[in-house]
Amino acid sequence: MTTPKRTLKATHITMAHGAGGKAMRDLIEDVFVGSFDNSHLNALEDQARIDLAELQRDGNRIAFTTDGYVVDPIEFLGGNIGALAVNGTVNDLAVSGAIPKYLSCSMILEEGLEVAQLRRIVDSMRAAADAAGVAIVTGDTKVVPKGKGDKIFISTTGIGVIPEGIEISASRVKPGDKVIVNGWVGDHGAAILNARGDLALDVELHTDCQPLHELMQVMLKACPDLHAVRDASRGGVATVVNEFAETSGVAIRLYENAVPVRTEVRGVCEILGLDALYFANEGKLVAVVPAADADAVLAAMQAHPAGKEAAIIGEAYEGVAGRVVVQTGFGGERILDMLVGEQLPRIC
Amino acid sequence: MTTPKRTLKATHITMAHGAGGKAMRDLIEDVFVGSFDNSHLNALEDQARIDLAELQRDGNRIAFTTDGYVVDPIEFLGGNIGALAVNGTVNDLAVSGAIPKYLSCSMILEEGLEVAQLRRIVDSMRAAADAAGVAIVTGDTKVVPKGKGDKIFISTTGIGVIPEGIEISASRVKPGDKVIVNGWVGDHGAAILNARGDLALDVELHTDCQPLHELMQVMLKACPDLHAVRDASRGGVATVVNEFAETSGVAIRLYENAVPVRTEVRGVCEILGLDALYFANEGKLVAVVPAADADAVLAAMQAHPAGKEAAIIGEAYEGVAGRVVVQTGFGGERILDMLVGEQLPRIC
Amino acid sequence: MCLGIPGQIIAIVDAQEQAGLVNVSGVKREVNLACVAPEDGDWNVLVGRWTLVHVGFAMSLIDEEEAQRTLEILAELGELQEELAAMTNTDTGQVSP
Amino acid sequence: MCLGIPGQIIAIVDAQEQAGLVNVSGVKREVNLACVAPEDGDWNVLVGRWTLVHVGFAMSLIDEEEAQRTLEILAELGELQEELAAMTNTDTGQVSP
Amino acid sequence: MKFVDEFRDPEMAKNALDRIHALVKEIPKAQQQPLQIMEVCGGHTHSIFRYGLEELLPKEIELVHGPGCPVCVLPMGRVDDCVAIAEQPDVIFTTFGDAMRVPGSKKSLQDAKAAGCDVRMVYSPMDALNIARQHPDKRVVFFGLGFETTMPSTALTIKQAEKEGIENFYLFCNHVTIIPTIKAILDSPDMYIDGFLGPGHVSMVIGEAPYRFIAASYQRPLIIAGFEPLDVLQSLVMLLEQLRDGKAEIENQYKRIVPDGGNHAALKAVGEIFELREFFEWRGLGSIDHSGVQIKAAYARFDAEREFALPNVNIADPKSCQCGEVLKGVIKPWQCKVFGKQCTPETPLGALMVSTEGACSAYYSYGKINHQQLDR
Amino acid sequence: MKFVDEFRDPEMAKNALDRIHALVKEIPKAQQQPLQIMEVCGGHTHSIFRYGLEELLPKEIELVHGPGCPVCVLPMGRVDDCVAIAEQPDVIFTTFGDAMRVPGSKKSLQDAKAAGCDVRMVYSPMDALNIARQHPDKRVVFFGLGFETTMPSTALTIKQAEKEGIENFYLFCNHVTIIPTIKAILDSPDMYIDGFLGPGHVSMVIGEAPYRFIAASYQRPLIIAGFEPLDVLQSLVMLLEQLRDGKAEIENQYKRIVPDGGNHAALKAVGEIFELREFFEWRGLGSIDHSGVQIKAAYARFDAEREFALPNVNIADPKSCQCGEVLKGVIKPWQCKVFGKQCTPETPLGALMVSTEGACSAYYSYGKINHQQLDR
Ligand code: SF4
Ligand code: SF4
Ligand SMILES: [Mg+2]
Ligand SMILES: [Mg+2]
Ligand SMILES: [Mg+2]
Ligand SMILES: [Mg+2]
Ligand SMILES: [Mg+2]
Ligand SMILES: [Mg+2]
Ligand SMILES: [Mg+2]
Ligand SMILES: [Mg+2]
Ligand SMILES: [Mg+2]
Ligand SMILES: [Mg+2]
Repeated sequence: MTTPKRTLKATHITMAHGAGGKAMRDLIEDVFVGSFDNSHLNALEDQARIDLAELQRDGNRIAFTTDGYVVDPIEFLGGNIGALAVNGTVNDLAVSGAIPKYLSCSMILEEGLEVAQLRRIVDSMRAAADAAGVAIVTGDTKVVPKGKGDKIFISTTGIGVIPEGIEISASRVKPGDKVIVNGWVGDHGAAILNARGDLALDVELHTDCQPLHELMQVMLKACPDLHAVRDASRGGVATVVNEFAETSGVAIRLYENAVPVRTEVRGVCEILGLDALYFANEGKLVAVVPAADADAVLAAMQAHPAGKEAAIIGEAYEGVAGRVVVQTGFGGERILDMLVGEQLPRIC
Repeated sequence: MTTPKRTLKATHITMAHGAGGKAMRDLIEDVFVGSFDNSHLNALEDQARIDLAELQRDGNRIAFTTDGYVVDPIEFLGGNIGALAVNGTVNDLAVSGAIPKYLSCSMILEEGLEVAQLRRIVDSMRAAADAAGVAIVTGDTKVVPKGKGDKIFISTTGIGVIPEGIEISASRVKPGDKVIVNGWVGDHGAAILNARGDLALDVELHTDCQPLHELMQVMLKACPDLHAVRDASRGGVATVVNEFAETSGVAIRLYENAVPVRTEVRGVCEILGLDALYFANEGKLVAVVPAADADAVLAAMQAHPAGKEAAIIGEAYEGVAGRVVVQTGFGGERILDMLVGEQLPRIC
Repeated sequence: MCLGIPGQIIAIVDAQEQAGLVNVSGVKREVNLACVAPEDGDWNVLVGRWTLVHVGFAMSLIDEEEAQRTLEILAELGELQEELAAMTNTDTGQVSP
Repeated sequence: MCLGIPGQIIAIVDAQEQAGLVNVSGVKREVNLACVAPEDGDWNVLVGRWTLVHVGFAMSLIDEEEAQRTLEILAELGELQEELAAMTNTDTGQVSP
Repeated sequence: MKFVDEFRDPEMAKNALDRIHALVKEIPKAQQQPLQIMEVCGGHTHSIFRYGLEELLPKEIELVHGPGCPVCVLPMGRVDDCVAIAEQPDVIFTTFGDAMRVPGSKKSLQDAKAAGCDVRMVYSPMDALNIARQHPDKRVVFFGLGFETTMPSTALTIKQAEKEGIENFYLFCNHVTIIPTIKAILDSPDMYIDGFLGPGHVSMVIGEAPYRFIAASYQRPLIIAGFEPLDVLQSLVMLLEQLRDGKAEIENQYKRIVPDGGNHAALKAVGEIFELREFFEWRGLGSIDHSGVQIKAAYARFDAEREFALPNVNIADPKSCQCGEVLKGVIKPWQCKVFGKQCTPETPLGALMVSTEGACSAYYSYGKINHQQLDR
Repeated sequence: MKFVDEFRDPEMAKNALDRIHALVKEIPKAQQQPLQIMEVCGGHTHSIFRYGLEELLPKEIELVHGPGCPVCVLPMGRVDDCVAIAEQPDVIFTTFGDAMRVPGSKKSLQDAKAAGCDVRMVYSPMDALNIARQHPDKRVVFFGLGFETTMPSTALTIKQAEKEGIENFYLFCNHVTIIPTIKAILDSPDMYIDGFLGPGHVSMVIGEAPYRFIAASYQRPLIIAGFEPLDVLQSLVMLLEQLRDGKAEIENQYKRIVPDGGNHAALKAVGEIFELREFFEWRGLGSIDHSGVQIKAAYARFDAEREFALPNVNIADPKSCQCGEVLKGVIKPWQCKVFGKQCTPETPLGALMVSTEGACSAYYSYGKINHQQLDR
């Protein structure tokens, strides 16, 4: 480029920052390109261009996934919406066995957003991208009028490469398979409830937001034939397990006492009458593995920082197709259905 | 899948439709999967999986692009936000010379959105995708509380394949090159201003929303060495031409009288004191071609329905790098800068 | 100051409220007609008339004859100038820019 | 009905407003102490006490001795049951499910 | 968690269960037909299903799920009133999360929120009052709901509003009282209950005395019971022992929380703010005399029923809905004609399918799996 | 477009330009130093740059861009008042788009909007009144801005509000009058203007008479000029002919729009609602006597200045800013110390850099390219 790099002087986002003109260029070049900084993005073309030959070195299929991030508040203990947006999409790639490669990022900013806060979020995205070994190579920014958005929404889309021979699918769960989770369940959901402040709770709870691509590779090494893996984000572990049971046409039993839940998360659940199995996680996956490999996979996971507290929490069995039950400490069972409506705090 | 396809009975979107549970499954399976309907999406995995070998048949590079769509109102004469979201991303792929292949779609819905309206929008997306020969293979849906969004925001991300040998770039404009636009300028911007209703104007103006991938292939046939092409969406023709001049370090002159502007669009501009060169378009591209090929490209464009009113509207020249001027009918010149702030209707 | 644009009055929307509809290049907008109110109260005489529109008000009825006269003067200016230029060129060889 | 959960009073936030802070499993929340107000007005005696919290109100101070007693009864129940079971088994060979 | 985990101990539970299995054998009547034991309180219903207790109990015990879920017994017309209030443009309507999804005749509060009403979930009525403080330009209405357990908190919140002179806070009072309801059940000709598990948290407020008529006049035993699984099991043991011994007494299993005399401060606050209504409409049960409370005249300015013109129409429940019979224990949830068909947690016809304390919802979600012959 | 396209004809423009080039040769004074011709009205400034006319004019003509842009002359303190009104929680502040970006001492209206104030752009004051009708619970304030052209529309809107009995509509009146301003320029010791292009649309309201003192007392010619390029060029021809002939008359080039007597109905409405202020503060020009109007006592209830407690502080322009000198024509925009450096359309220090009618913005965006030695 022939002109010097632009700088953004504004302290708050205005409609002009989405209008296509100079203010928008300042925003894009200073904040986004300035932080993400890679040759694809720096070219400021309407599209990144990626060599197919390069992708083919890692596998024979692309994994392609997208997620929108609308969390409120946008900053909280242990992370912010930017870190979520990168790790979330990295994880949706990773759980297919793919090696995450490239991300795109579509930002919808609300007029009035503080630029300093935006910079913090963008810097977190960069840091998360670096940690996951991905580059944010193309993007878009829109500004909506005050009151027509909620500070910032981010949609990230990811491309990864799936190595040949890996076939992870929600449809491959077999009776006898073991269900493994890589650690504490529900931290993120409880941390957000707390951070939101409506319920005036006060607890030192961090989001569990973390990338899972390395952990996945470790698991694949222990068992190349992982049957099903999904990150337990919105809807929590209960939802993923239900999806598995339904898609594979099996029944799944969770052992309530085996599910790792932090004391503080239990506290939040008891106070509000909620169930941590439905809480969102941002760094947790649920894997279904052949029973014979379960211990090896578990050991491999526990040896990795992202899986230290991993636990076998259940098993698939031949039963009513799609049914998930929880075995309580007393040997009783209850159905763990998919969430109906939202989880609402209750008093009775 | 072992269970029957779900149906969405709700008439309006509630928070439950974004909560990860049954209501969300109903929404996704009935509305999105029901309409987009392709094997990648139907698998309901967290990521689509695309064979690299298949992509390689069409070229040696992937084009990868994303855009967010936040238009208000979401339905207007000639289209809706769904058609924009597909065509916009198809066009961002197409202008690189790529053959558009796959789209992802991240929806952010506002609580209270009418389901019937959502279905219309989704059906438009499907129709636009079919017309452009792309499949929407992965997606995500979030719901934000009433008043924290604006009915619907859509972020689409596209993957296309660029045939070997094509090198279209904003940096390749050379003095002497001709600037071509494929038709009426400013229709979309004026149509939206009108549809919004704040200004109480009433004019029969349709968006120009259309896919440009075929037109691009026609143009490439007439001139495989197109220098620069960009769709003139937000910020309009003025912005694209400024980007070209700046990135290539040349000056560009537009001939004011040569720019095709509909009478009604002129009317809107005159009433509100606005400039159609800054109005958004959703089916217009600006191409910079070697002078020797300009007539051939123009003729090829005019022979295609998406380029019937194409016109040569300017030329690049050796001048102050990055400067764009408009030659008025009297031979006078004025600078056509990038937009500062938003275009605001003015009375003086 | 004061952006104003000619438009044609195409309908009286509400005589009571002095509201009319103008058409500017195919764009319709309701305007207030109070400043161009006909003396005899017969609003219909305005339909078809051209007016200068400013901030949603019809501010002046356009005098079509005067418009024509102005254009004629401009045309004459051209003729006059051509004659003068011919003379000047003969005199000094100077060309106007 | 009426979700209630034991928490420990860890501070008096504002005696005037009868506001205290309870800790439930590491989660702190301000609660109203009016229903467990000490008779002599010395709020500090509440600090350290366990209370049943319902909709942000401390509704009852937990009687730790009674809690202990209940657990003892439950334990005895176990012993008693084992004895009985032993007898029953001997008698009829029936096993409890 | 102290005072929680001890009462969820599986080993002890096994002992208690063994004891229960042994005890029923000693009750001759139970050998003819199952004992009908009503847990009055929805909290017990929830615990029973949450911990899978029902399927561990002997077949000689049939649990009857009582009317003690304030959300479940809310008549449709009252939800319509809530919606009508919430639809006022200057109103912030605050409610416990439980009530959000209860169907009115046209809309639930959740639907009203989606349609643009400012409906907010709160954890405490004090949080609602705080919203009133923060929005002096709005009328903030709190949807007061619940039995005696919740009444004191609402009463104390009104007293606080009075003390601070807050003028934009209103209570839409739907508090109900438990005693007349138990009496109505005991007087009902179409059912027979052998004994009761009494509501632990209501009792912590009202104490033991109000239940005495059950033993004295109706010769039925009642055990004031806590909500942890061991509490429930121990209470059953106590109840079975009475039945075995032919006794009918009021006993307190939940002594750690429930003082014999109840909570004086709480009752005082309730008495200051509320007075009995002549009658109150219950979903499925019809009108029950003196079963609800209203705000006293001295606090009328906080009364949403006076502030707002309410439709207050008596809306009949949908014909197909058998909530009343379930609430009275006449039929089991799964015997309702629409259970699991038209009526599911996703599309509840009755409130019993909404609250996780509702018997229908509990059966649908947690139910003894073998009971459910439903294809879902 | 009828009445537009004819007056943009390039061929005719070429003729008019040739005539202008010929005429200046006939004016001896112009051979010594350029003629100083002021277009009073920002609309002319805009046309001149929009159509690239300036660079087509002979060097013997120097255009001086006058103070006739109501946005440009708005003092900072007035913008602060706007923001103070907009910041009231129950206010919807309505304005023409032009005023959105004018800097106040802390915030522009656009900044206030971004910070959450309900600031809305309207095309017409009648649209603002309509918003008041739709939001009876809000106070809707219209930011009245402009010279005599715009005054009648505001006056008629107030009359309409009165007629309908609308009680939540207010005018923040910042209308200014052109004649005292021209007089102030003529009286200014540091400048000399040879002739004026008069404001066409102001004249359509006030007519020809008010300008007569310019010819009579100051011996300067003034041509009431239209805004299309041919209007401007023809007006210049008329002006140059007067200067060549040593005349000083008021002429009307814009007869199709401007009746000699102005618009009676418009003036009547203005007279009914407004009265002259003793003085009004102009950005860069200081206070000018009788140069603004205010709402008459009979309509005081529509007056935002009475309804709202306004800071109304006299804020000095930034020291580095030379807007006043540019407005008076003492310096050219590009001679301002901060032009194109600290002061750009993206970061305007003065209002002249905001409005596309502002001379600085016009030069920056459309300026004779050769004038600009700026590195941007
Ligand atoms: S299934 Fe539905 S309608 Fe039937 S009793 Fe239960 S809640 Fe009422
Ligand atoms: S450059 Fe800026 S500060 Fe200087 S006169 Fe122009 S507007 Fe005023
Ligand atoms: Mg996804
Ligand atoms: Mg995800
Ligand atoms: Mg996922
Ligand atoms: Mg973009
Ligand atoms: Mg917001
Ligand atoms: Mg893009
Ligand atoms: Mg685009
Ligand atoms: Mg583009
Ligand atoms: Mg998703
Ligand atoms: Mg909205």
